[in-house]
Amino acid sequence: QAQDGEPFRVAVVMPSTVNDLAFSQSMYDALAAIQEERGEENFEFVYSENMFIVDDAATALRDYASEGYDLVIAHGSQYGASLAELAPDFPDTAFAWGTDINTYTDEGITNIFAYEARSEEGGFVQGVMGAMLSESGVIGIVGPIEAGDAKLYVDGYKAGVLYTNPDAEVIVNYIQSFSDLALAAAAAEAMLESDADVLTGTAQMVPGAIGQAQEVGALWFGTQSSQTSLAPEIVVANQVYDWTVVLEPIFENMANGVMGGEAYALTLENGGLVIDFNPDLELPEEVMAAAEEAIDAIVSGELVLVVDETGAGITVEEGEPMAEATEEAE
Amino acid sequence: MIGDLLNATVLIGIASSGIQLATPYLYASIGEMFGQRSGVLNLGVEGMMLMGAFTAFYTVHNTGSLVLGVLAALMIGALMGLAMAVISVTLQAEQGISGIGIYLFGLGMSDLLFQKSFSQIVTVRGFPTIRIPLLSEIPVIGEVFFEHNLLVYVAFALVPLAWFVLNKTTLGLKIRAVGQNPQAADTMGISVARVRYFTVTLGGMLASMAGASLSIALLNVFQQNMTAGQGFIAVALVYFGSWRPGGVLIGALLFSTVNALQLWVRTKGIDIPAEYASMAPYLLTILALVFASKRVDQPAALSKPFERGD
Amino acid sequence: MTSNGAPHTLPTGHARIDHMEMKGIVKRFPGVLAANQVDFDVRTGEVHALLGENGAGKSTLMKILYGMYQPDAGQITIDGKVASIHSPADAIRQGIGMIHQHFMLVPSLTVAENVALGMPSSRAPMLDLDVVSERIVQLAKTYGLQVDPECPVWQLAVGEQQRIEIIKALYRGAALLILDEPTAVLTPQEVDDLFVTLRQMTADGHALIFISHKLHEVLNISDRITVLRDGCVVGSVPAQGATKSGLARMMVGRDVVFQYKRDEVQTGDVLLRVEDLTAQSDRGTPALRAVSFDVHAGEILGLAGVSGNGQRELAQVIFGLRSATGGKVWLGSQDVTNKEPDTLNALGMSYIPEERMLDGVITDFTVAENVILQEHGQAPCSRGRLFLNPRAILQRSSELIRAFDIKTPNANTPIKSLSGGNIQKLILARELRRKPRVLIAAQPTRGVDIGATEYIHQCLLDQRAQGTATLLISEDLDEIMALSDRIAVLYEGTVVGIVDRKDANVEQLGLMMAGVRADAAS
Amino acid sequence: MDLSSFRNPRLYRLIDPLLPLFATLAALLVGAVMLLLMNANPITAYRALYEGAFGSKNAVADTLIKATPLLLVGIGICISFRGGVINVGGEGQMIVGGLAATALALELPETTSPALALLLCLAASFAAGAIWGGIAGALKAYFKVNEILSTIMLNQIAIYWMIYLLNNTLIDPLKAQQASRIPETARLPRQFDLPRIGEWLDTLYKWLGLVGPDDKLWATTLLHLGIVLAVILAIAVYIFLWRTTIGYRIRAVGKNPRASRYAGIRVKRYVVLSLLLSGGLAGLAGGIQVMGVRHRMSAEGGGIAFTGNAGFNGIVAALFGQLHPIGTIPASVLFGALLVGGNKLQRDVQVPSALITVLIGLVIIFVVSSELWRRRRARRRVIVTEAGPPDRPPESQAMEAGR
Ligand SMILES: Nc1ncnc2c1ncn2[C@@H]1O[C@H](COP(=O)(O)OP(=O)(O)OP(=O)(O)O)[C@@H](O)[C@H]1O
Ligand SMILES: Nc1ncnc2c1ncn2[C@@H]1O[C@H](COP(=O)(O)OP(=O)(O)OP(=O)(O)O)[C@@H](O)[C@H]1O
Ligand SMILES: [Mg+2]
Ligand SMILES: [Mg+2]
Repeated sequence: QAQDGEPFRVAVVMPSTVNDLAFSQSMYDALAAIQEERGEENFEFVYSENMFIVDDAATALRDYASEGYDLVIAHGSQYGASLAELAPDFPDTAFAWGTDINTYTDEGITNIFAYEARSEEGGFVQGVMGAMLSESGVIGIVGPIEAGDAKLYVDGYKAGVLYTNPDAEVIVNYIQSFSDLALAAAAAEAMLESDADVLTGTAQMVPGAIGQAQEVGALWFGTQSSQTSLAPEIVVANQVYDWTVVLEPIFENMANGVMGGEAYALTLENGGLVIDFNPDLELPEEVMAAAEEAIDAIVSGELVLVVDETGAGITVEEGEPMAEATEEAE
Repeated sequence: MIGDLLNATVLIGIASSGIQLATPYLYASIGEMFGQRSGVLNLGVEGMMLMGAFTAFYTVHNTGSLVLGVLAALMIGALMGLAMAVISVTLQAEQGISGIGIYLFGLGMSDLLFQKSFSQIVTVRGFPTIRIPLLSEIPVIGEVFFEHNLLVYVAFALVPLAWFVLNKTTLGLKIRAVGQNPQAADTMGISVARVRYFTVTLGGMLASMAGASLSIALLNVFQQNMTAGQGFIAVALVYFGSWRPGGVLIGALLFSTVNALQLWVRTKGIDIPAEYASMAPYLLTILALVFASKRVDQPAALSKPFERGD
Repeated sequence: MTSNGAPHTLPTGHARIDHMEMKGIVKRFPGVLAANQVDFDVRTGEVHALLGENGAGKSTLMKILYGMYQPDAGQITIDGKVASIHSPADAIRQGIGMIHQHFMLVPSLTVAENVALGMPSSRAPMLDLDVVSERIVQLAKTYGLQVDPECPVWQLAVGEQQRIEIIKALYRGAALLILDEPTAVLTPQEVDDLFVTLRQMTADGHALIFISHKLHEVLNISDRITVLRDGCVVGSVPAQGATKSGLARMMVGRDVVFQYKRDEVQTGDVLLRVEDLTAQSDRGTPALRAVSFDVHAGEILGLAGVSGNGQRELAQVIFGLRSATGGKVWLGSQDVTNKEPDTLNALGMSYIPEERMLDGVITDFTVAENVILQEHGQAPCSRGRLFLNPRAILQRSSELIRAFDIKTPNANTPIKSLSGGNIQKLILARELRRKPRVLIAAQPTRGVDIGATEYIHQCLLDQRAQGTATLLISEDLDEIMALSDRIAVLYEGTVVGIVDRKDANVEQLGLMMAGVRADAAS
Repeated sequence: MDLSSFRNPRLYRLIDPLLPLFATLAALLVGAVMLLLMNANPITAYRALYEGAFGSKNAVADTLIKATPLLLVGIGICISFRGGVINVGGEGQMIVGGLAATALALELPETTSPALALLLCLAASFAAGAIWGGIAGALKAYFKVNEILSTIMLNQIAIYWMIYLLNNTLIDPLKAQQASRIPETARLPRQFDLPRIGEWLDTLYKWLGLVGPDDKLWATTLLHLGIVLAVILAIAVYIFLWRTTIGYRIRAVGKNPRASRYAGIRVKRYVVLSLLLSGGLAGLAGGIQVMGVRHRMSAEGGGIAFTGNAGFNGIVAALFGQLHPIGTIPASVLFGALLVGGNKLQRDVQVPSALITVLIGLVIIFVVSSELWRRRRARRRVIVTEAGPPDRPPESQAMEAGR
């Protein structure tokens, strides 16, 4: 990276604000951490936030590229198409985008990295815990729209619950909104009144749901970043993203002149996904044990989460301990 | 499957969460209704809601006092309302756009202030649920109507109050006259500007309260753009109610209850595409109007600035 | 300087205004000098009449006195002290009241609410409409004006609205009352009653300013008469010794004939036939009860009646603006019951609506654009029905403006800046230009000055001579008598009788308008 | 304010057209204070804003691209507002327009000739938007459902419908197989791309000798045919409103339905027509976004990610343009510039995007508020110069042009 004193310059375009407690913030935090570690003189980064309008994002990406940043990150799966259109115009710039696995190499593009978060893994682990912690055997999940990172997490969580307790009832409600807290609250309330005693959810509107859970003391699992601060007394654990895990190898590749073509993933195995337990909440031994077990099983490959191609969800299979994806990230 | 919806818990759940969802609409719509009755169309409701939501949240977070929170919200709402009044009444600006300007201002400013004052999302201890003695004991009714937080009760109390003010007081008469024929009102010695300043400021305060009813009562958190377009629905509901408090109440309840219903439908695993379920409240609001026999009496001077001698 | 022995506070409790003076008033409007160095004054106990053609500046001067316009120059003094009147509120505070030519009523409110508006309530902050209603009923009785306090104003005919406008002012009882054309649509009976009231008021020490285009009224009621022309005072004379023709000359600047030459026309076959027509009012109450009559080619059928007895509804039904609940309307041999206006236009029916500002013109449009209201789609106004032809449109407008002598800066002036009299002339010009087979004229000369009135009447007669069948709806009996061949009287939605003009007289018609059947009345 | 203090009419006649600019500057001044509070340098910030909007050919291109949907929606607004109907349904109409173009493009055989392909898709998007607007029109005319209410509701309905279609019917088969299942279509075949006009412009420049034979000036930009279409349509709408009988009727109904009915105009039909046309233009804006910019549709980020809020901003543009199609052209460009430049400001100065939102809000408020002075002087002017009526509305201009 930082050759001849020149700082390594990164620009990132994000769909929501850097303080969204979720997808965008997780990337911002990662970059901040790297800067912390390497020092401002070696590592600069700038961000363009709230770029929910895709053509504005495209403009921003093109602008960053033409301003000669070393790496330009398009942090949103809706940016892929625009990125693929402009990347060829800037062969000396490396691009990264996610969450997706498509590096557009089969379109002859060589300077795009792709990254994704296997959030179904953490979802699965938390689902296992949820199933054990629920007394009513009813568990509620509040989602935005059924797609992308949210879908992976929800499917994973559901799989985890049913894997642990096949008779459990899992209520999934995609409320079709990323921002309507009141609606999220009402959805959660409906679940709670249908005897759910464990809830989880993903995207920016979940604080609405957390509030409802808090009122009746139902348990909550968070994802994307820690929501413990919102409700210390009910948050069991959060699946936290650590994007440094994909950023570091990208930097290395670039140092070796590789400008793209690689796809990375946050996994439990590579530490990109971290189950962050709430220290203030006492958990039964067997629950902790089950959680550790599930993590090990997924890491070692004893358990393989198979994504159904029809989008129907995730099924669990016993696999033999070792997987290719594991190796290369080493 | 549908059968699952026809048990007490579900119906009570739908009704009571319908009432909760209706609360912010009631505040905002009643406020907007006053403005429109006097001839001022304020499309900035959403922005005012967000400012109110933040101010109330911030105050309660720092002082722990709900009273102060409400007062702060009322004050910021009054300021936003005054601003709108200056623009649309004194400066006679095209009301449609000035409203959009106010909206964007509130949308951005609330977020900006939030980022400046909080490093992470936190909750506050908001208005607790008040179970009205005796009344809340009544089976079903009690659970549906008498187990809410204070701001919910206030919102519903506003409806008859607004009706009374509009139809039974001299002030209400002035408001109606100014909205229908400002020239005439002017020649009767009424200050059109003063009346409109009053209604628009009041509208701002109520819109602000709508935000507060979310941030320090229903949800107890603040987040950028947390109102998610409710301010615009509130404006639409004024038209639904054809400028009458009762009509607004019906509209707010219809919209919110259907919304609660569609959430329950999916909670009960009845599988219709989530997207279509979400459409329901919007679709039904329109359909209701199609079949309702309506007495439309739109204020004739709505969104028309008044200047004497024209 | 108390002029007579009357007490200093009036029965209404207002302080008396002994002498109001306007000095050197100047008011400009786009393209118009509406008031040019006008001096005007009124004293307690007198009626000072203001005369002038449409657009002479009467209303403007009064609107200045009432604080609705600010003068560009000049000052107003009351009892010697300079009065600063920056708004109607100021004027009211000074004890000035005004009956507005263009009614200042709130359509959606009831009569009582309109009267109570802006008045202190006996139960403040609550309304006391019941109290108000009672007083209205009293006033109505004493002044012989019939009104229903509970009725929303938008349901009222123009004549009824005029009464409300008057009641409103009397209710407030100002020390100085401005009456801007209060009698334009009143029946003779109502006018007489009003005058009784006005005389009582002057006796009590009120000061009154009276505007009308009807000279006999002015001569009848006023003590002094001031004549305006084009914003300037032409002269000011005592009422005694003044003559109609003299005043007319002062106003118009030429002699005005009051007798029309109406040569006998051989009436042709029936062009408009109405059979057992029934229809509902906006209230949903029956407004027309089996109305029947014929109008022949070359005939003017006068429809007399107190405003609010179904005239408005009748005209609207005939012209397809209101649906008939029963009966038939025939245009020539064609059944046109409940046909849309565009059909009727095409078949040669024209309608001069009573609410000229609401129905007759689009006030924000220019004169030219209003000229083509019906014919914008036909050559020469349009090319191939799709494109407008500005040149032709402008040409037609200029023709009409010239032919009918309409006062306007040019054809591209927004029509709202013309005086209503001139607006009325334009509507007439537009309708007559189309050479209608059937013409429905509602209140064609309402509020129009004598010059224009004379002109409009002559036009109607010429039209008659050319074989048009005309239905003339008017509350001005003189007008009816002057123009009609036959006279039908409408009372509560029924024709109480049709009499031939030759053997009709005002008293008889008056009785019929009160509901007495023709045979009994004669 | 006191009118008689009015001085030199000529001077003001020069100043007044620039009034919105002064107002904008005033708003930016307030913004400068806020920037300072966020310890950002206003000078740098506003230079960035300018750079982002006009600073380079790419910037200019971006501004024009941003202005295109604003203009199309805006001229639609001119029609509906002049017709007396408040169409706030631009968002929904754009979306259905985009969906129609996309669906058709995915259906049509690859062999379709580019010209035909474009024509069909543009037509489809216009039709779809027209229907969406027409629904609101019919509801208003025949069921007395207020159009503000119905269009607000229809916006939301369109968004959900879009999400549904992109999640099911229209989703890219490849995406459908991925775990994440992003709800977006495949990229539309190339013949459905609106032609980029950079090449053409360069040819023109070369022909004029402004640039050397092998310089590339605009060719590298993304500027597409949309803006040209939009401007042509703006002129067309102007002619339509003030030179055709249908336009005349729409304006008549808008100004006074009662008199229009009296004049024999079928008022209800023209209410529907106004919303139909204004919806169609918004739909076209959606189609052009798909074929000129996005080349696919995606539900990620909801409706606004696709419309860029043009459905509402178009209203602002139109009202800034005095509801006059021609006036809407510069208004759209300036508003587009503000939006594009605002993003650049955020990028370069690294202030929260919220600040930009506030800034745009302020500009809107200041500009509308400044109108008063212009209006009053306009009235005062005609009085002083004894010329014509007060504050002459645009309609009379067409008439005058005929002289
Ligand atoms: N607000 C206004 N704007 C423009 N012109 C006006 C305005 N008010 C009055 N005028 C013009 O001033 C002149 C005087 O109008 P005014 O109403 O005083 O006439 P008037 O004597 O009342 O006529 P009428 O007998 O028809 O009532 C007219 O030419 C009119 O066009
Ligand atoms: N908003 C306006 N803009 C321009 N002119 C106006 C406006 N309002 C009124 N006027 C003019 O002011 C004058 C007021 O006269 P007013 O309308 O009171 O009497 P009128 O219309 O002449 O009635 P009539 O002809 O029946 O006596 C009219 O000439 C009218 O053209
Ligand atoms: Mg007058
Ligand atoms: Mg008059």
